[in-house]
Amino acid sequence: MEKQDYLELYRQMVVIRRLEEKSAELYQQGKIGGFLHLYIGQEAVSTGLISTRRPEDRVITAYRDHGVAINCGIPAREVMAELLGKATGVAGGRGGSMHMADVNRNFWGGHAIVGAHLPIAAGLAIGDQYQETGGVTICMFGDGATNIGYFHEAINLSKVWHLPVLWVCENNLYGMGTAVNRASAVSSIQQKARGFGIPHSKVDGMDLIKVREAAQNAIDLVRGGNGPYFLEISTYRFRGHSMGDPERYRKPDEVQKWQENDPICIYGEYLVNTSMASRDELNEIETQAEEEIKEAVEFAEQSPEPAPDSLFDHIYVE
Amino acid sequence: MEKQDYLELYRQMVVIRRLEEKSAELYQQGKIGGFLHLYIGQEAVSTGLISTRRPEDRVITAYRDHGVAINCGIPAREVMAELLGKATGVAGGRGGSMHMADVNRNFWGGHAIVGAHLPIAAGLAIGDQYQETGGVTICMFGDGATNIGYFHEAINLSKVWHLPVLWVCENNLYGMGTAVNRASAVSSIQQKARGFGIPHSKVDGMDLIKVREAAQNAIDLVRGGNGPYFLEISTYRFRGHSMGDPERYRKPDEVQKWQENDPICIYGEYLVNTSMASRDELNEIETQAEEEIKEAVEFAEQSPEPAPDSLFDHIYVE
Amino acid sequence: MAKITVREAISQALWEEMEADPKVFIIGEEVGVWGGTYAVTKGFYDHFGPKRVKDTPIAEAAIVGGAIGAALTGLRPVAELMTINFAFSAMEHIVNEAAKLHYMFNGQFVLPLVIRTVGGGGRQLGATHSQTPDAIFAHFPGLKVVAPGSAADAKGLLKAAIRSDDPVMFIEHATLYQLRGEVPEGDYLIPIGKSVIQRPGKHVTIVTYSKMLDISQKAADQLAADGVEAEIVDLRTLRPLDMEPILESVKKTNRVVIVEEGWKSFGVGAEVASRIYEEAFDDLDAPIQRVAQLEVPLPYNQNLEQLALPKPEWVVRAVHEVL
Amino acid sequence: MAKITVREAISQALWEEMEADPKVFIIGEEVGVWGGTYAVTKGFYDHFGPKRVKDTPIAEAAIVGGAIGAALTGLRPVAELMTINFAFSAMEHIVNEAAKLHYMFNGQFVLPLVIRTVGGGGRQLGATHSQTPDAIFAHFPGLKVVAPGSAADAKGLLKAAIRSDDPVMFIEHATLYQLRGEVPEGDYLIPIGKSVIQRPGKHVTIVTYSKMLDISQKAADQLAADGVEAEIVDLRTLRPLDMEPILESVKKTNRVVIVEEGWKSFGVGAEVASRIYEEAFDDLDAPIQRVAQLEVPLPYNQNLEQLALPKPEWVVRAVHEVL
Ligand SMILES: Cc1ncc(C[n+]2csc(CCOP(=O)(O)OP(=O)(O)O)c2C)c(N)n1
Ligand SMILES: Cc1ncc(C[n+]2csc(CCOP(=O)(O)OP(=O)(O)O)c2C)c(N)n1
Ligand SMILES: [Mg+2]
Ligand SMILES: [Mg+2]
Repeated sequence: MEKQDYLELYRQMVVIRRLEEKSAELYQQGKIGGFLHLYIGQEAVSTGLISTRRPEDRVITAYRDHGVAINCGIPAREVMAELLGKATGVAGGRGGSMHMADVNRNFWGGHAIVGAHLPIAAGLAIGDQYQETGGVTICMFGDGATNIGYFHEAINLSKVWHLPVLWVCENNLYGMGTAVNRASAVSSIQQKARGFGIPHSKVDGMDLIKVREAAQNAIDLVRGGNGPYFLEISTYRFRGHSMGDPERYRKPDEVQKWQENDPICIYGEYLVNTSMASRDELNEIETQAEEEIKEAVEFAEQSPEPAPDSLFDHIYVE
Repeated sequence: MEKQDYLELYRQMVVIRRLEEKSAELYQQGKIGGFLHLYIGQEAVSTGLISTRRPEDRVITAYRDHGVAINCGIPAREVMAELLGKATGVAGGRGGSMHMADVNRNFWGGHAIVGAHLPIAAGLAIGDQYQETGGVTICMFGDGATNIGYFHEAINLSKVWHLPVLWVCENNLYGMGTAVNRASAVSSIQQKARGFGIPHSKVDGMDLIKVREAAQNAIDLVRGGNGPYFLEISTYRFRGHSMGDPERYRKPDEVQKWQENDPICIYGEYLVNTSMASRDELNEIETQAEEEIKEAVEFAEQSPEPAPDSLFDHIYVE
Repeated sequence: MAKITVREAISQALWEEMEADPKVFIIGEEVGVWGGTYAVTKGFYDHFGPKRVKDTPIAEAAIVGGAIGAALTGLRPVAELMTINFAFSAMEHIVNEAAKLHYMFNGQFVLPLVIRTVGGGGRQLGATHSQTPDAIFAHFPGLKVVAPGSAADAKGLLKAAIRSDDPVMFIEHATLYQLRGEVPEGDYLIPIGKSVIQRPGKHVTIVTYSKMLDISQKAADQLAADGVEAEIVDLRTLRPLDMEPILESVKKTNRVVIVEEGWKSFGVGAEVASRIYEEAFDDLDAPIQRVAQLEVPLPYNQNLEQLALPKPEWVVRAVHEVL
Repeated sequence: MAKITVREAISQALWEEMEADPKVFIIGEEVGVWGGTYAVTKGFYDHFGPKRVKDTPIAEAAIVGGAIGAALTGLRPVAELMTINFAFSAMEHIVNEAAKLHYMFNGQFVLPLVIRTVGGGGRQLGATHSQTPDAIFAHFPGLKVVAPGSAADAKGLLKAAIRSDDPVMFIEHATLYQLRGEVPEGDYLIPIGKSVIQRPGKHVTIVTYSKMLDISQKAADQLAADGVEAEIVDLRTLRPLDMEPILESVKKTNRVVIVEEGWKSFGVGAEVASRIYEEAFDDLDAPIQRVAQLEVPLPYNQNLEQLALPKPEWVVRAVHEVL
């Protein structure tokens, strides 16, 4: 990667952060409805991970998907417009926060039923294997999702059929209010891969550089024809599970401790320490990001609602 | 165990074998309908396993359940009557081959949807834990069943909640026509337990003595409050998956090789070699078993059909 | 009588039954430490402890399957599926296990089991999270399906469900939790399988249940202003379906509108209408009108979503259609 | 024209489509080496090889979910669920994913996917394995549900389903596989969503589909001996439901009997009846009769099971009821 690539990743993280902060505000104002799951604190995970993908690699994730959408190259304005349910949104305002996708950018959603997208991810990889595209499917999911049967069926199939999938568990220590050890037989999620004989590793998700390195290794292995790989990335969400989380399940101390470990700061420090960027350059990026989000909100707010008579579009192709 | 206990286990195995052979005949004659899955070849598994249970221990299994029913103490006549769909059958003729159960003998079925009884087994164990009965739930299932999501959810829950369940996988190398390695990420099924951090072992299921020993160790551990245990028992079914299996998936050679390893012969040899029994005693048991099955068939054939107006009984309690 | 919300009524029923019977326990996602996703079980964990308020992994089949097994041992589990959209992930255990074990094993297996869950659209949750597929569960003999529309019914029916020895699917509605109504204190039970007239009238019969009871009441208020007196029958239980109050009402009004929130096709209204025609054909002066959700997966956008959901005006229009 | 069985017709359709389009492949349990549980795909594995005839683990959610994913990449999977009773284990992926992804993602996701499965009772398989729950799948917009009753329809509809860009649930019937009928060779397609008159008549309209078409034909033969000419309309597709031939027939006969194998309550007949009443109330001279399975989980015992299943005599009786 060149210098500007490193800066680009910083930019993505900051854009996500500003986007999420703004979304929270708009949600409070009633401009965003439904469920809203923020990615704040986890930015280094998808930013590092997706920075290693090639255009032919597919990405699919759960409902905590705004950051992933940005990393996949969807303009913030289209994400914001989707959050506001506008016709210009990436899913035309029909999907909302939990269901973003952009097929042209090889981003396959945004799925709101926990774990249900894992078999679909296996299927995307079946498609690549069948058509010999050389693409890898990157499938992201939470720690909580590893307890549902869909996880098991998908991982097993991927191994039996030697599918080109990179399974990525974002272990943020909780599934809603349930701590990993209260829901999962093993607290080290990567251990689950052993039951399938799948190679695995774990990496610190607050450090983008480490995430990138681990992801690159993993994706290279998968692309090399070695079948699926399981990568656990430990991280933490700084906010509640979704808006309106009573947060009775974790102590403010714990949250604060993690917040001191901010992935954007860590990466910023890294850039400065390695002389990849100056403070000024970073500030400049932050200002631009702020500008971008402001613009995105304007765009979204001025965008039209979907036409009432579009209600019946796309139920069927034929 | 005393000598007569050892002989009793021999008797059970022979009764199962004769029952199954007779069932196959009656099926050909059209007297048994539906699906019929024979246990021939696997007798040492459930006979050895269930010989270690106490009355308070629950047993639950899949559709290949006639042998398990016998081992749980259900008279052959009630099993046979169920196969013939008679009112005197253990499920009143409503369950048939795949759905035998006898609550009074702590045998909870007989379940025909692959893997679906595993969460129910976990639930039985929840009941024992909640009510502190000291009972252990013995849950049996096939190798093929370990690929469905229900398996994963149940095993995970059992570990998280420290449930008193003994998970027993009867690995007979095939799920219908699919060899283990074509369906399962790992061919050694016990390896799956590692993904859950559950203690596990594997034992030769053609040798009743070995099964008993392994099962006793396992059940003692579970009863001792150590949470769930995973026991893989390797075995082989000598017949097709069910009646009418084209058997295109395995070679006659392979089947023959296994048949030479007949669990009843092996156990008979053991009894004779250890002077636990004479050939005459074994012959006597075999003659009695034949008699018992003959009687069972007579009983079943002479038993009444369920009354037509019983059709609507037991849809609801109230 | 105290005026409390549907949420409080459900909470009260649960609390009282748990106090009264140590065999009753709760099992589901976020029912404990979190206090229930919809705050129905707030305070339960602290009071009853982790043994009786069991937080589960995200594993719907294990929740329902586990509850079935526990019920077989004589306990009385109240399993919670966070929303009815996740019931698809436990479908096998709901319709092929819970609904069948009692019958298939000749009465040996008894399942005193309640599956509490919550459905409904209108909160911009998108297609996967906004369904009201109650009808599909009501298709299966062996299962009882209850869906209350008022605070009093919620309490009385839930208590009855918990005391029932049959498996009961108890479907709440997310946008009803805040609705208030008078609810008798203490031991108040309503029998499962009884429809009831919630509002007397003589010009038209509106058959409905759950959230649509509220919508129908609003429609009836509008109609009353025009001099049309609508009689509202609340099904309360979808299986077994009690036709008696409906048929009596139809005898009087000769006109029927059925209002449900789910999709019309293969929905609740189809069954109710068919039975009315079968049993009271000659009483009908006009074809029955079904008011239901338009046949689309509900979109996130609020305007679009609202276009698809039944509202009082639709009911009023349907009533005018049959008058 | 060749007289072949329904099994052969389905097999032929699959074979031809696979020959014609390399994007078509089969995925399911025992479809390959075994040759298909019901021998529908016998010979396919040897001819097309393991890449295009994929034996899966026992993992219904992965079968349907995997097929969805593959379809999203532009392939045209034909997923097989060994029986419809196992479709409950893939419920989430059928009704909450396949049915919704196209709509929810604003048309971006296209799912040219067929889910072949087989239902029906009458083979002493017991309560968990004998169901005909077709109606519950037809409840979901976004899914197409097809259930042919003859060999020709089986071929023509399956070919149409495979070429359709929408997700199609294709429901076969286990006791129909041996039924013979004339089937056009080669490229023979029948459009999805078209009901058809299978037997002309003028005294009564029998609306039915799948296995019950055969039962209804037998009833019509008996009725013909008594001078009653029954017109039989075969739905063929449950969603979208084509009412036109039914309404035209009713205009002529003024009497309707609906015959389905599944349970009556919340079943297919309820929807069809409701629509007839709504659209042709004045054409009806008698209340519509629904013939359906008695409301019990089907027992193993043959006598009991047969007591619960619709038979020609029930249809004849119902026809006399409406005459
Ligand atoms: C099948 C299913 N069950 C329950 C839910 C409700 N739910 C939404 S998110 C969530 C927690 C998921 O936790 P995790 O997988 O760790 O992801 P995170 O939210 O931490 O990113 C739950 C229980 C759901 N959407 N789908
Ligand atoms: C959910 C589900 N899918 C498919 C089937 C059909 N089926 C019945 S038995 C069986 C094979 C099971 O294999 P295994 O678990 O190894 O048990 P075995 O028959 O070898 O004893 C299959 C696929 C079923 N009953 N349930
Ligand atoms: Mg998490
Ligand atoms: Mg096996």
